[in-house]
Amino acid sequence: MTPVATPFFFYFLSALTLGSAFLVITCKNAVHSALALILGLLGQAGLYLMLYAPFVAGVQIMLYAGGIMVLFLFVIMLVNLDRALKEEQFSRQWLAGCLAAIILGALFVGVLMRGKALFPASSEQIAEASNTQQIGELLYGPYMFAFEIASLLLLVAIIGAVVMAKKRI
Amino acid sequence: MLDALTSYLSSDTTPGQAGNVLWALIYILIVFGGVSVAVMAMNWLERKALAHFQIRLGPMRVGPHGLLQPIADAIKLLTKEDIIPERADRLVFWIAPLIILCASFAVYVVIPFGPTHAITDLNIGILFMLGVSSLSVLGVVMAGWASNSHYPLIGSLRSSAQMISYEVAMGMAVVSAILMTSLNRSGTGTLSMIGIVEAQQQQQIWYLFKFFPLGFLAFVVFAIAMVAETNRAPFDLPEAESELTAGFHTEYSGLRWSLFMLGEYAAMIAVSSIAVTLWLGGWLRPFPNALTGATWDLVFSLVPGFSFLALAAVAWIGVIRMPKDPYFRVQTLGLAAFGLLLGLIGLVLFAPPVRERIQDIFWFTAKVAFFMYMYIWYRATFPRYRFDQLMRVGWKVLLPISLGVLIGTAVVGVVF
Amino acid sequence: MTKLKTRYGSGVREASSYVGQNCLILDSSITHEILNILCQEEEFDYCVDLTAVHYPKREKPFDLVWILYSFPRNQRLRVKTMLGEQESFPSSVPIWSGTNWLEREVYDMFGIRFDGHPDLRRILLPEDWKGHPLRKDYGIIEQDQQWVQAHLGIESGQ
Amino acid sequence: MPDSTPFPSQLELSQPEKTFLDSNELILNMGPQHPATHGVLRVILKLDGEKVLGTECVIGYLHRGVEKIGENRTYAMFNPYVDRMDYVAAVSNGLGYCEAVEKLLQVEAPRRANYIRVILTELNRLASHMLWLGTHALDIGAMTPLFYTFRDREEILKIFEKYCGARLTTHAFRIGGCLYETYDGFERDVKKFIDFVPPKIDEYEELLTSNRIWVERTKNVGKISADDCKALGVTGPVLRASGVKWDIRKALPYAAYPEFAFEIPVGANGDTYDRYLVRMQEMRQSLAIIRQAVEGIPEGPIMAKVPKVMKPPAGEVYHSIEAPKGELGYFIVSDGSTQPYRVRVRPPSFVNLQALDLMVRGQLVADVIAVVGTLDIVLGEVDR
Repeated sequence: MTPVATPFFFYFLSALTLGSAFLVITCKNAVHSALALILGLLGQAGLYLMLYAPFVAGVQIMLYAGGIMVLFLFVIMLVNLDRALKEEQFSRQWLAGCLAAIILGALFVGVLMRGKALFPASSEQIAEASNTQQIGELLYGPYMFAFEIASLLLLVAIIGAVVMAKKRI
Repeated sequence: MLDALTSYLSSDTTPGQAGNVLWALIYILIVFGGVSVAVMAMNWLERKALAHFQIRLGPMRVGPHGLLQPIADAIKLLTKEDIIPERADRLVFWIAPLIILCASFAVYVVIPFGPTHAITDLNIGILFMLGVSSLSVLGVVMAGWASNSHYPLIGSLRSSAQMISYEVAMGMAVVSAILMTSLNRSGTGTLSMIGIVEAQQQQQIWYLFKFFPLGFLAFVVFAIAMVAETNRAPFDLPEAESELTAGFHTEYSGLRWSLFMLGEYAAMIAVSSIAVTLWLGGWLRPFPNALTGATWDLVFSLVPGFSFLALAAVAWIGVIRMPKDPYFRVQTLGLAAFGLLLGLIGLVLFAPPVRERIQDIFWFTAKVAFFMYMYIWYRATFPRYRFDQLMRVGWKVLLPISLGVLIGTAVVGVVF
Repeated sequence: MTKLKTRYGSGVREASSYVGQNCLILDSSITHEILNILCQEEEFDYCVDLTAVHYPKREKPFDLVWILYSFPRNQRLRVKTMLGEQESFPSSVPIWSGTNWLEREVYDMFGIRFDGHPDLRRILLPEDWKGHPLRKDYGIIEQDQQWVQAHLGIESGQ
Repeated sequence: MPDSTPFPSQLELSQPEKTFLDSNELILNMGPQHPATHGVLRVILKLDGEKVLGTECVIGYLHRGVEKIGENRTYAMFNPYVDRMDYVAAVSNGLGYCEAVEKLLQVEAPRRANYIRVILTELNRLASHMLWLGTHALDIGAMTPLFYTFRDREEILKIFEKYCGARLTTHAFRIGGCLYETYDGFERDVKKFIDFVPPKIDEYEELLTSNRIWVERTKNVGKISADDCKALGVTGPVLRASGVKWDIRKALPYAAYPEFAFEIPVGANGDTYDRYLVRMQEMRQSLAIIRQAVEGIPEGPIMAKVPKVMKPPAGEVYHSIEAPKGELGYFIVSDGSTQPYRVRVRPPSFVNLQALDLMVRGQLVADVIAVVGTLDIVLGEVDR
């Protein structure tokens, strides 16, 4: 597949992601925040596509935008929003927040300055068509242990959630 | 310019893969236009078929046998007052139908109507389809919430719970079909929609019959889950008319409501296309493995033309049976013209160059049409499930079956 | 019936039978007790109906009428008692839970109050309606004009 | 989203302020404009998720003061009004009223009149049950039976129309007998009909009785025990489905019913499925009664000697019949004048509707629909 108008799409998707991320924290209505978050996640999926990682993009859409965010919305809608609206949006933690933002920003700047040297030289071009297969081979090959640990963790979380929910019935 | 147009025709890839923007646009227009027409036809067909199931006639007034009814409906919906409830969340209320519409139309980007008749062929095709169609849940949830009313809220909660639950079983069934592709001679599997059909061609078997009964079971699970996924009877709880008036779109009217309907029918066609692609051999004609040879190819390539001629004949029988009263003259003429149109299409389909390129689309459409008819049939026959029963079917019946099929497919695939 | 008469003496005013239907006219003070006995001991386990009749000229203007039925005996019995204008009557919901709405209807239509009723509100007419339509002094075309004006926004419902 | 209009009620609908996460109780207002409440019934549901914590019926939207009208009309003039209560079983209503007044007048309808009455009333029971089946199935989501039952009910209405000129509110009977002699071919029409219907009933049963979804939707839904039925005064098919073999046609017979052999179908569990089966059986039993009646219809007068101006002697009478919905009773007090002093209608729908709360507590919203349908209420009769 030949890429079309790459710089345009890159800046467009980045702006979309950043803009919606900003909306997430500024929207007064929690549902609007969640919707902005979905937009952000979709923008991210587009960025993954541009990185020649279609599988990750697909999973991003399916799991984050289609699955997890629906649950988010679910919870937000069941919660009484009227009170949330009355609450002060920016609480007194803004100092700590600023601090965290500065540290994170410093980290980013540092990474940018040191440049490519920080990353392993993995940028051998992966053939687009076999992308999915390679992810599969990596997950079930060298990273098998991490993969299994993650799935076990999720299983525990599921069981925990069921137990907690059952108590209330 | 003209060269660019015609040179593509002789190539054998999809416009998306060829990077041919112009043809991609043309394909998008054709596909989306075709889907819209199909939705209208489906609308008419559903009303007619359902009516005949129920010893009624259905629409008879607008055009001969109500053929123009969908157009009349469309005009009515477009000119209807568009009401937004006063305390609704206007922005979300406005976006929700668009999301559903976009989600169900975006899926068509990867649906292969033939080896080259797709807008594009993504190598994550099936993943893309599942992902994008799962986005329509968002629209449902938003519509229910934004209406600021109890019935839509309950409807949307039901709907999203239902869609998420059935997506799991559906995904498992799809994965078991994808596993089958990896067992072809080349040794690697594929997620591409075209690749899946080609794998079936190579293995010379529809996945419906592969590893019998595993493929069949997976297909059945998918066929049930897809009805639930599109909120159709007997899983139409979100829109359960007798309980929740109209579920999540209770407060919608006019254009916005019609967008929901358009989205729903488009989604029905889309999931049926997935089922056809994965299990029924996509665009492949019946018996490509057994009945081979030039003669059989010719015979099967003539079927589209003949079936259109048969439709034309039915229309002409209708013309003959019309009352001779002058009051019915316009209707009779209309039906005659319609029959003539069908006949002409049939004749065009006999022309060799058209025949070659069109027959894939025909077989694909015919298989999808079978599913569409099943949808109507379900609706006429079954009572509605209750919510807890629906969840039970989803989680306790379909999910275990599909998991078992998945494991079984893997085991059988490795062993044999 | 004779058994009841001996037990309660003058409280049982009259035990009669008209066109084959048994009727028991009781003093209002003992009616509730006898209803209880009828249900518990005499197996009148089904209260078919409870209604009232208004006789404005009488000293005690209301007749309360219970129609009882006994499944084991296959027998119907009517129990009547008289009630004054302002008098209330103990609710029979504890005896037959089905009299709940019937008592509400009697309250709605006649204005007779039932003590101990779990939810004594109007049932057929709106809650803020004035007047009790089945009383004889309530005319056939009479209605609560104020209510009509307030809720329907029209001058008159006539 | 709490409801803004406070209304006093047993459900304590005016909720206390909810905390941030504790908003799991939902008040849902079902009706009076709702496709599944069969008219203008309004049910306020208190829900926990989809589970029903309590219900409250708000009725009276169709209140026309039938009892008050009765006090201001002569006995004969009030007769057409009763048809407007249970308008899907108008013939039964008329039968009950006519028989009650006949008792008050101490006259008896002639035998032939009683046979005609039985035939029409049973036809009406069939029509009522068919209408019930169609709408009940539609509520549960099966659309198709509705059209089938309406097709077959049409045949009954045609017979009514031929007999008395009206299809729905027939006013078929008069005090003292019937006004109209049967039309030519009445017996042929009725016989044709009772041969025509059994395969149709089989057709309904084929669609529903063993349909898995139907069974799952109705089995163990809206259960009510026989004792609860008796205490609440619930009668008709609902009572019989709980296992009580009680039918006024057998227990306290009226009209010509003692002369016919028929069964009282009973259920065992008192759930929606049993009520469905009981009604289906009742339809077949009604056909058996009609067959016996139309085959043995005697010759003779159809009207007893009734004075033109009816002045029943002072007294009171309660008479009830087995209407399709349950016990339909008339309590009439006469003061010797031409108008009844008091007419009380004992409406089966009204009393049966009381059981709704008991039957749906702890079940799901969808079950409320099923139970409202299975109670077979007609709002014209509930509100009168």
